[in-house]
Amino acid sequence: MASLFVPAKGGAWDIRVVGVFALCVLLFALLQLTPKQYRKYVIQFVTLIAGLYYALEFFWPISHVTGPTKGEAEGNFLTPSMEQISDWLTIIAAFTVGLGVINLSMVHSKRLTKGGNTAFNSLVFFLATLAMVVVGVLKKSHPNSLTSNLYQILFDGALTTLDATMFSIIAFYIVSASYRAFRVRSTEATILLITAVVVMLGQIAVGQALTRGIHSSTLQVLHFEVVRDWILTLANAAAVRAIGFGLGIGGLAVALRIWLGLERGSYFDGQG
Amino acid sequence: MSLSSYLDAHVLHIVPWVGAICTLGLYSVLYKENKIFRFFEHLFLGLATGYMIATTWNDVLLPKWWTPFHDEGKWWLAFALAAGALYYLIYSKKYNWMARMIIGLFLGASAGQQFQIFVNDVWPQIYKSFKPLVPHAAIAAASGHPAIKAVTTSDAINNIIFMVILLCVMSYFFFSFEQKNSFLKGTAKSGRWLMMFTFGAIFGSTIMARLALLIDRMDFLLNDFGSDAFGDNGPKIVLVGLLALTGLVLYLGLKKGGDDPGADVV
Amino acid sequence: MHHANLAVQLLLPAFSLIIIITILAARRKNLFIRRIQGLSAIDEAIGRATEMGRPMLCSIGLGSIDVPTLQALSITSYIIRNSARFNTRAIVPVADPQIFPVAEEAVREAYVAEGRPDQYNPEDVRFLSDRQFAFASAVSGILYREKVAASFLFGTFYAEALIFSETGQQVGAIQVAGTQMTTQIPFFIASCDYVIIGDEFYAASAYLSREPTLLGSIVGQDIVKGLLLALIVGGTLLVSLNPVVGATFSAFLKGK
Amino acid sequence: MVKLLHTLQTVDRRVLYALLLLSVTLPFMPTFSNIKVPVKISPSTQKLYDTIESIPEDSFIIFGTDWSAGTRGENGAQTEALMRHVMKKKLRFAVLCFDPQAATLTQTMAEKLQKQYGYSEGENWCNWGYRVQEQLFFKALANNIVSTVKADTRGRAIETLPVMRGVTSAKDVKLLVNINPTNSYTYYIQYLQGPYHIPLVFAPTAVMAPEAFNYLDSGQIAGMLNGLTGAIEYEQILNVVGRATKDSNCLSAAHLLIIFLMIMGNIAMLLEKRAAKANAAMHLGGQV
Repeated sequence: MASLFVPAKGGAWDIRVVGVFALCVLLFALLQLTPKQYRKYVIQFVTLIAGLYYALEFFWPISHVTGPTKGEAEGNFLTPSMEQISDWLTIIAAFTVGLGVINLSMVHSKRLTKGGNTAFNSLVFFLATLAMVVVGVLKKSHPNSLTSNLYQILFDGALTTLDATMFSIIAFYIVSASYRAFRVRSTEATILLITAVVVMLGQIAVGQALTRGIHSSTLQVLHFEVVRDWILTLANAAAVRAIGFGLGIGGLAVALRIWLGLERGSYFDGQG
Repeated sequence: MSLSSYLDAHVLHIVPWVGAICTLGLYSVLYKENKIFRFFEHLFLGLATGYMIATTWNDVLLPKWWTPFHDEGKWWLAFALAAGALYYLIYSKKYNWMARMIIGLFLGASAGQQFQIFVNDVWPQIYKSFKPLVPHAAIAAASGHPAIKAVTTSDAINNIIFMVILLCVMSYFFFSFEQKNSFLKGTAKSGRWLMMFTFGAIFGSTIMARLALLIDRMDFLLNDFGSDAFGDNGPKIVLVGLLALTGLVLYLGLKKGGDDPGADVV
Repeated sequence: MHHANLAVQLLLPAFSLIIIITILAARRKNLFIRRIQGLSAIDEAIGRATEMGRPMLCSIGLGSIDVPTLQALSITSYIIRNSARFNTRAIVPVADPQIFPVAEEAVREAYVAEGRPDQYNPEDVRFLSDRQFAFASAVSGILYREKVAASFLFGTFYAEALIFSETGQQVGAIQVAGTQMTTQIPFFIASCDYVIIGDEFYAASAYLSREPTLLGSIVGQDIVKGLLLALIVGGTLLVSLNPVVGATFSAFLKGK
Repeated sequence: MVKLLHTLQTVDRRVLYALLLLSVTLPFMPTFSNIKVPVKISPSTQKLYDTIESIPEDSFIIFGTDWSAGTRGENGAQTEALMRHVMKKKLRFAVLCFDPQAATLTQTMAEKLQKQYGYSEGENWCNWGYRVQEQLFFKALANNIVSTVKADTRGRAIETLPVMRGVTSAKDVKLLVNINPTNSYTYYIQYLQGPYHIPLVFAPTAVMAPEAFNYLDSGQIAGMLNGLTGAIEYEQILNVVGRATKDSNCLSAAHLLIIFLMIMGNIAMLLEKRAAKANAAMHLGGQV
């Protein structure tokens, strides 16, 4: 088996690659012969095997094994193949980028042909994409001052600035949201309001100055920054942890249902 | 002058200008959705798409696939291309189910990894929740167990509070039976209130991080861009410009009053 | 932890088995699930969009092929199946190229299941960007320009959560949100009409579809949660009453 | 009156945005930027200060920055504060980045500060620039700094730079500084701090700080700045007015604005409710 997978050059490489594709086409043709009502089980089988690999790798008792690339490592008989398998999955997943690009191109080329204002924006979209692809790829394959300058303008000048700006818009939204939502309409809203204000006062200089007057050592626990730390480390941690338990078990249940083909009433039912 | 030498000389001035224009362009959406915002939105989207394609090629496909496949002669990597091609069959009515096969492979893989995710996320939280509720002195290490820290009275009180919050919030998340029992009803309700306590705290503490981002943008506009574009007095010039712009927006906003249809329907 | 220790090897399969058994056992019985207010509001929101004749936005968040995103897709399929009956358009923005084909399939399947395959418009499942804030700006653009009447935000959200919900608020959309990212819940509470919290997110598909197998899964999850609670109470009593035995017990769970 | 109260409850969002913009830009004005409201120094910040203070003058340290424009608001202020202290203490440092943007951003910052502290590039500090693959890089660096780093960002061989005199391997590095918005600081712990017992000080964003407290407790991190607050505290210890102190005023102003708005909204709502009730009672009285 191992002797089969040796790198090849020139014509030998060509033949082998063509062979692989021919084999795949044959395989697909054979699979296509699967009667419609059984296709669902084929898909479920693939899902089961993929999940089983990761589950076994995790649960199987560990011993010291030697992997091809990792050297001495702790794991079981499946561990050495992990790196290679994750590389393969990464490669296969990378090909899906094309699907996203096709979808974007379809939407925007339709707008482009329609004309008008939307067409202009779609043109901007295409030009920006093209510029970034060309400069991004050239910067790696032909590193010189021109590509690196252009990259700096597109990446540092435009893209990361746009990122940071969109991110910072949240500051504006947080103000309007807190102004509108934090009203003492119900017990819940009141609790929300009070803790938010206390925590806010605890983290700014002016807020800390407000309670600096309290000197008595027993009452120092009332300093805003102390209260804030107490809320964030103790009360917050307990509630977040409790929510986390439910989420963890919920996630596990969904995973089990998908893995074992027990999901019903949605796409994952997998009618094939 | 060629483009190359022009850029060499000016790139450090072009970058802040581009940055400032992009910043103001996106901020224009704060007044209302408009043509300028739309332009920058599409520019953003285009650059991000281009970047996605370039990095997928540069960082994944080139080093992990094309180089070993084509340059190093590892011909069996052609199987990866064939497997990836299956995805594209979703557009075919006849072969659509084969795309589901490759999707199924990834669904299975992510489901199988969930055990490890569960253990990494949840498991440590279980034994870290074992907190002593009664004070005791420190216990020295012995065979079979490490040294155990002393528990003071205030530790014990904090631990009791921790436990009560944990149990109340957990009791809220039982779904399969009606919480008729008045004790259970009480714990579930207080669990909800305790969560609001947490959410208020998260909100309050996140505000700072978000404001820091805005302050940084202002710092960029005033100091980085201002000094570069207008020299030493740049920050002041930009500040005055920004304030004038803000005043204008404020004036327009007040003149219109609260009748903006989308705004703040309480 | 890269591999299971002894405690995990014993307890985790046991937990999984409980959930699997309750799923299999539930195929016949009629099971109860308590009311989850935010989820009951979904139909109201669909109704509003239908009445106004404007589209809905169903975001599945930023996640790739992972469990939370698949759960979000399953909630989304339910929403689309319900809206398909009223001929209401649903826009599904996608942020990850790998989840994109899955989302496309799931949405088409939802229309097919309701007998309306012709209503499926491939351009409404829209890949926008895998870059967090480029995606956020594009979703904002959709919310503004399509005058969305109902916005459903289920899935993995980070900081952009507030951008979506505030923009939705500005255009007057009725908004229902739920995420497993606890840190974003407060922002949804501040600007959405209904928010589901914590693992209400994972109970949602059972609640909405009332499929016996899913309801069975909820029972199993409750049992496991009960066991976990008992384990924590037991461990706490142990470290309180006998610190040495307690420390040994935590060390067993922790592994080496 | 009721109408005014109602208006107060439903102020146009753009007015709120404008007020916020005012509150974060006005403190940049020279008149306001000298106001200093003292903050309480947290133990983790104090520890960081003490650690740097304990390093002998003229020691060589690695100054790792791994942030980009996205988190500049927090990490930028931290970098500036820490760099000031390092320059004040006359330590020799090399900038090391695992983020491409960090290399240029840190370079600009160092160039700006160096005049104030009499530093010059090549003499007292240098920039090793952007590197990839922390594990491999650190492993190689620990054994031989010159052959691993080779050249600085200006392409000069580092063995020719005066700042690198007497520095050959990890043993010659006296301190590690890392300003990092992600959890890749653990590589510093795994490959340098742990094996060679070089003290590591760390500056994360506020979001990442809770996780890092574990390492602080266990002593693997010798001191930590918690987000922007940490940077503000640090400038106060150093007694300088830098970026963080200016930011502190902006933060205080914006926080106070938000709290004020929350209170106003609530008062208006309660008053309106009361007025509506009184109105209804009057109305009811008329009917009966």
